[in-house]
Amino acid sequence: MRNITFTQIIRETLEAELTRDETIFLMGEDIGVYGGPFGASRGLLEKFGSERIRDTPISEQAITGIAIGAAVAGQRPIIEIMFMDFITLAVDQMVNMAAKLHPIYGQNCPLVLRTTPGAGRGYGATHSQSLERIFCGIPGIKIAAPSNARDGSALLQTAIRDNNPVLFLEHKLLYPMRFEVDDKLPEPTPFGYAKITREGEDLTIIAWSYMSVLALQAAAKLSNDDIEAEVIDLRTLAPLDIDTIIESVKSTGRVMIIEEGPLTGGFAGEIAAQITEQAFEYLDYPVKRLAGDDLPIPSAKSLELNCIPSVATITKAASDLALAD
Amino acid sequence: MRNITFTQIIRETLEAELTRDETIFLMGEDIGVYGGPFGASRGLLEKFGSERIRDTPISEQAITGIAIGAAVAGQRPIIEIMFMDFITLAVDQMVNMAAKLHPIYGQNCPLVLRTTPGAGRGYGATHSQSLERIFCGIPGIKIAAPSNARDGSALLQTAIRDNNPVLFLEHKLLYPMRFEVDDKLPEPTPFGYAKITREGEDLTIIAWSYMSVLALQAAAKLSNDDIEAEVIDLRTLAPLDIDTIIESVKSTGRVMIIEEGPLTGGFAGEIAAQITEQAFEYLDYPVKRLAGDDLPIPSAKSLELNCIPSVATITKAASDLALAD
Amino acid sequence: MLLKAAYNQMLLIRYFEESIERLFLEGRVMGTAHTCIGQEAVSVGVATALQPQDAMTTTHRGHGHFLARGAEPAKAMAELFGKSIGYSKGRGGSQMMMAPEMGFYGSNGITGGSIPFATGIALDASIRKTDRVSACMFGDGASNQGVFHETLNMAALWKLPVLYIVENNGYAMSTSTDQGLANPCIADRAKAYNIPGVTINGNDFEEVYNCVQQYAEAARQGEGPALIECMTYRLSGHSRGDPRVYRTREEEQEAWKRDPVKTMEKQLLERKVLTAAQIEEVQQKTTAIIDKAIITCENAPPASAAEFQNSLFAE
Amino acid sequence: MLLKAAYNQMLLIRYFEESIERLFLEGRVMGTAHTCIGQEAVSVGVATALQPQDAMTTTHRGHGHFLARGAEPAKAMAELFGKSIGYSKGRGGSQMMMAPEMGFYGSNGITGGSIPFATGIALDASIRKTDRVSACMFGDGASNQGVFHETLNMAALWKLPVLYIVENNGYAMSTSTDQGLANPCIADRAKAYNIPGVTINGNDFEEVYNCVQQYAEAARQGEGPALIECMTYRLSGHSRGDPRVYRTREEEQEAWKRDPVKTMEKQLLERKVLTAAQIEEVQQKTTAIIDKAIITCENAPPASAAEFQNSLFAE
Ligand SMILES: Cc1ncc(C[n+]2csc(CCOP(=O)(O)OP(=O)(O)O)c2C)c(N)n1
Ligand SMILES: Cc1ncc(C[n+]2csc(CCOP(=O)(O)OP(=O)(O)O)c2C)c(N)n1
Ligand SMILES: [Mg+2]
Ligand SMILES: [Mg+2]
Repeated sequence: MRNITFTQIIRETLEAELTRDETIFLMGEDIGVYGGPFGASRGLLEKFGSERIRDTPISEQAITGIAIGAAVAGQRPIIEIMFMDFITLAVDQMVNMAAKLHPIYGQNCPLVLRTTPGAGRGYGATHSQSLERIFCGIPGIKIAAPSNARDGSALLQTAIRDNNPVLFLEHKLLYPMRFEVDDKLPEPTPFGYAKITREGEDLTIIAWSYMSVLALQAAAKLSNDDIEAEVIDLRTLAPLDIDTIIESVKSTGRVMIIEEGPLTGGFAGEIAAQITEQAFEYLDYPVKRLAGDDLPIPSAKSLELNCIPSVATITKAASDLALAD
Repeated sequence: MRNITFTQIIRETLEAELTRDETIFLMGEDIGVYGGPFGASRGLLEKFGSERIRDTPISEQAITGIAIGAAVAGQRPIIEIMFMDFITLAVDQMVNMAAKLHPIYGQNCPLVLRTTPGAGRGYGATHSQSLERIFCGIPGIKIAAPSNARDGSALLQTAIRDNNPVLFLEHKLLYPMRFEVDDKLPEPTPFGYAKITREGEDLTIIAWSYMSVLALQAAAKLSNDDIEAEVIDLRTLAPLDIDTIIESVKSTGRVMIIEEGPLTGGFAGEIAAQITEQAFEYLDYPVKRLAGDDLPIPSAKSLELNCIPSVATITKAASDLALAD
Repeated sequence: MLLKAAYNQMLLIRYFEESIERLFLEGRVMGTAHTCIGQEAVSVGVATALQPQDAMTTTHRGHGHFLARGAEPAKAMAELFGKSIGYSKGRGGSQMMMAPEMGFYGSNGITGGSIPFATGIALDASIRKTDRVSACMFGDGASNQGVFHETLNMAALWKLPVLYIVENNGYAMSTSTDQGLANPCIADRAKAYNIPGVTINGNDFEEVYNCVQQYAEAARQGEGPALIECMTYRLSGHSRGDPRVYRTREEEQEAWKRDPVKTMEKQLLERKVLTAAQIEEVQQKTTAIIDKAIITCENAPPASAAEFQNSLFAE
Repeated sequence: MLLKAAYNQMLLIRYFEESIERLFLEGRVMGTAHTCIGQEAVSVGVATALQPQDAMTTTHRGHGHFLARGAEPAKAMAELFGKSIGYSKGRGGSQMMMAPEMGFYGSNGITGGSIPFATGIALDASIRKTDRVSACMFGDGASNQGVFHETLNMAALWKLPVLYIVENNGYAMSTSTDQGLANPCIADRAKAYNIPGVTINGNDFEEVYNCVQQYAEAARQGEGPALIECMTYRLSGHSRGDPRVYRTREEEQEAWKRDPVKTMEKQLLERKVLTAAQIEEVQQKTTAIIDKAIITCENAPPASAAEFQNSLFAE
């Protein structure tokens, strides 16, 4: 076992995959000598050279489109869009090309788009958004959103080996976090399997990406008050492991979904709808959503963290739900 | 009263608004002499000249960005993105600029983005999508989705006079449809007010845009079987008139939401979640969603209409819900 | 022989496109299509200059390119009929067909969409060090998309083996190049990326063929991309039902005088490659091919719903 | 007088930026900022050439432009402190400030985002027929965004009064212009749109001032846009904590020899505009201004949560 950062395991995973399969290459802005804005690809340029660790101009649309073409031609590109806010520039390529390649054109498109969602660093409204919602409603794109180092590595390996376009979220607050992991990298984890990261019978809390970290912390606090929350870390949003969710909800009867992005129009609504459809008669209370405010993310520290769920607000909302009668 | 097409009333409304306020101008691809792909701006060039009916190169991103700048400077631009599939190219400008102007920069951005969603014409996977879902989760953008000529005009006027960015949907199957309307144009309708287009006590059917047309047709059929559906035409998705929905649901206890776009990650999920949150104890059955398949829209006529809700599937699903015990 | 084969192909494209227009008029096919009548010399010139391992991408107006690259007329046409034998099994329609096995990397409904895609194929070729060249076909209107700029810069930086072949047919839908381009010479845009840019007569098969061959060879030698502007004219409407209010009938008549198919026939006769009787024979054979394709399409089974339902993801 | 005022402003920018870097190091401000140390002559040259009715937009690296346009240092700095007195009431941060009342149309966190925005302001000017010119500041990296291409084409087509002023500081984050641009001369891109393109010394206030004034006048006369490439160097890191591994310390030392502030001071002395003592006086005054701004910020109330909660839509 060893104690390493999320950044470190992502870097090691990229290195291992690049070594394993020479059709894999990285492409993005400032990923070479700079190592990416959070250092996730630091050192890879020296090892694999500039053909496989390809610094690009600031051209998100072309980066994505070129990667898609290369993927169809037989490469396995991993592109990095520096902040998730900038995938807005890649939406056309992802929606109108990547997502259509298999169902319409009959082609494989083994592409991974790595990007960093999330607030918490005071970067302001165009560097802090959680925009997975844009792709959650587009059939043909898979979405992975790990919350810890082991899953980060295991899901990234799966993403890279998948023959479809995968959006891979590396929340910016995860990068510096440290985790206990095995000395060797984990095996790939299949997509579509949520993980119950804590068992409990009083209510179910569902989250993904960094919100899973907060959910676990909240669950620990709740436990001090004798409320035992079952925490489900989704790991992938598409495919969604609705079965694990439903099973848990059937046993707890109370469920809360945490989403960092704004409440309205997010993916929590989709999950809530599915739960209600499939486990209506098991629900003691309506599915609760705790999400970001319907506002952009402000830069001021004093405002920023108040706009999104925190351990405190999760704990409070979960406790209210668990204790309601 | 007179009987005119949706196209015709949109054209007349644009003409009236252009006449009323000279800071309004139209900008888009082939909107001038060509009159737009569906003829909605035909004749306006002759009347208002090329400064106010501005044909552009094929540059969706710049069209949107330039319009945003002009809006902040005091104009009231109306831009047309020919097919809704192409707003994917305008997502960055809408999300990172238009939606941030008021809450962050403190500026008004009176911009209307008109576009045509929807399948049914065999145009294929990149000319048939219903992508309002992309903007439903972005705070700061209003969305209007009329289903008939009167609302088309009334909501378009409101959109134009609003000081915020508005996404305005003109479903391509609506254009050739004829409607009975007053000789003079309606007054603007405030956003955020759904319309009960048919009263009934057996179940509530919620829809918007062209699906509202089908919902009414289905309701007429249901009535033949003595099932009285209350049909709610949302008219605007943002703001959403949840109050009218909740009131109806409280009286019917059964509710179905129709969405043309794919089931997963659509706006129906959001509505379902809100209904469940606010009217849980009134629901006899879980909120039902009837939506498009989780697939792109295929071009073959034989496949296309089977991938999205139809009068037949709406009638069947509604009947099942109403008769369930 | 080159000319004769080229003529065969040009005529096949012309008749194919004319038949599509007829089929629409008769209501026998649905959806949309954009015919390339008047632009056949570009399609055939480019395709003839390519080698089997090369790649080609196109746009919404791609029948000509695809046929020149070797598409079976019935399988292409079947997309408009929504039939299962189509290149996209009837799901794609005219704007979404692909056949990598013949080096055809797709028509594309998004104006400009093929530009980065073709470049990605060239990136693959450059990484694998194959001698494949990627020929990216697009229109004057597409050259105004931002992705054109982003992509040409990257391809030039990385010296990728890709040819950007713009068919300047004078119009993007209703928008003339004068209205759409601040500098109507698209080849001039090459300077921004330090790559060669040339403007040629796109109605002359041999001129297109020679030019593309030269730059394809250069690209194969590692000299990077080039921008080739082929001046031509869309004799047909933009898509079905286009009343062409944006241009005069006189202008069209002038353009018909430069009809590349007629020009080619004149050359064949002048150079004594074919006699008038032989030309007529080609015409009859081509008509038969098209007629047969239509019948094949009409008799083919419709697109399979069950198969489509399971198609979203690759294994 | 021009030079003296320019020097005051350049020094204000320099000290402002240095104070920001200090404040970050000391942990007194949070979030992110991008300082423009070494690029002050561009900011001041452009702003001095503009008239009060003119508009200016900038990027993530916009403090210099904003101060040169007349921003109050405390209100700009307050964005980094997250204080309510900031131009965006503390919500925006360094990358999202706007003050239309002083013709400043915003910093912008999206690389290239300001390009169409500035052009929209010019479109408004053209429609209203005011004599406003819009000055669009951006970096070499931003010139690779597709929207640059789309926008310049449209502005050129419509002859809008907008100046595209690119600060070529040699790097986009870690990416040198050689790595980012197939043709490192950005001014060459103007030819694609038939507009003037010039490359000038961005470290020389007077050269920037004269050039911008000339093209601003032309734009006011209806001659349309121009692309002005100002060669300069970012002496600071890209943003805080940048270890600058992508360039050598020697390269930086060479660049420091061309420091525009020092160059300006030399000129002032040589031309006897100011004495050494007077320069020192300016320095002291400027230090005092910055110190006062910091104190103002620290004492100001934090951004208001209640007000922000109600801010999503305009009336
Ligand atoms: C992104 C996008 N914008 C707009 C359209 C609509 N559209 C289809 S073809 C076309 C004109 C294209 O012009 P050009 O590139 O010159 O090709 P041509 O039709 O002349 O072959 C337009 C505007 C589209 N399909 N995609
Ligand atoms: C769309 C987008 N892509 C990437 C970034 C990240 N980023 C911020 S500044 C920058 C470099 C910009 O370079 P340049 O335009 O030369 O300006 P400079 O920093 O040199 O002033 C990058 C890549 C961004 N903010 N927006
Ligand atoms: Mg054209
Ligand atoms: Mg730079």
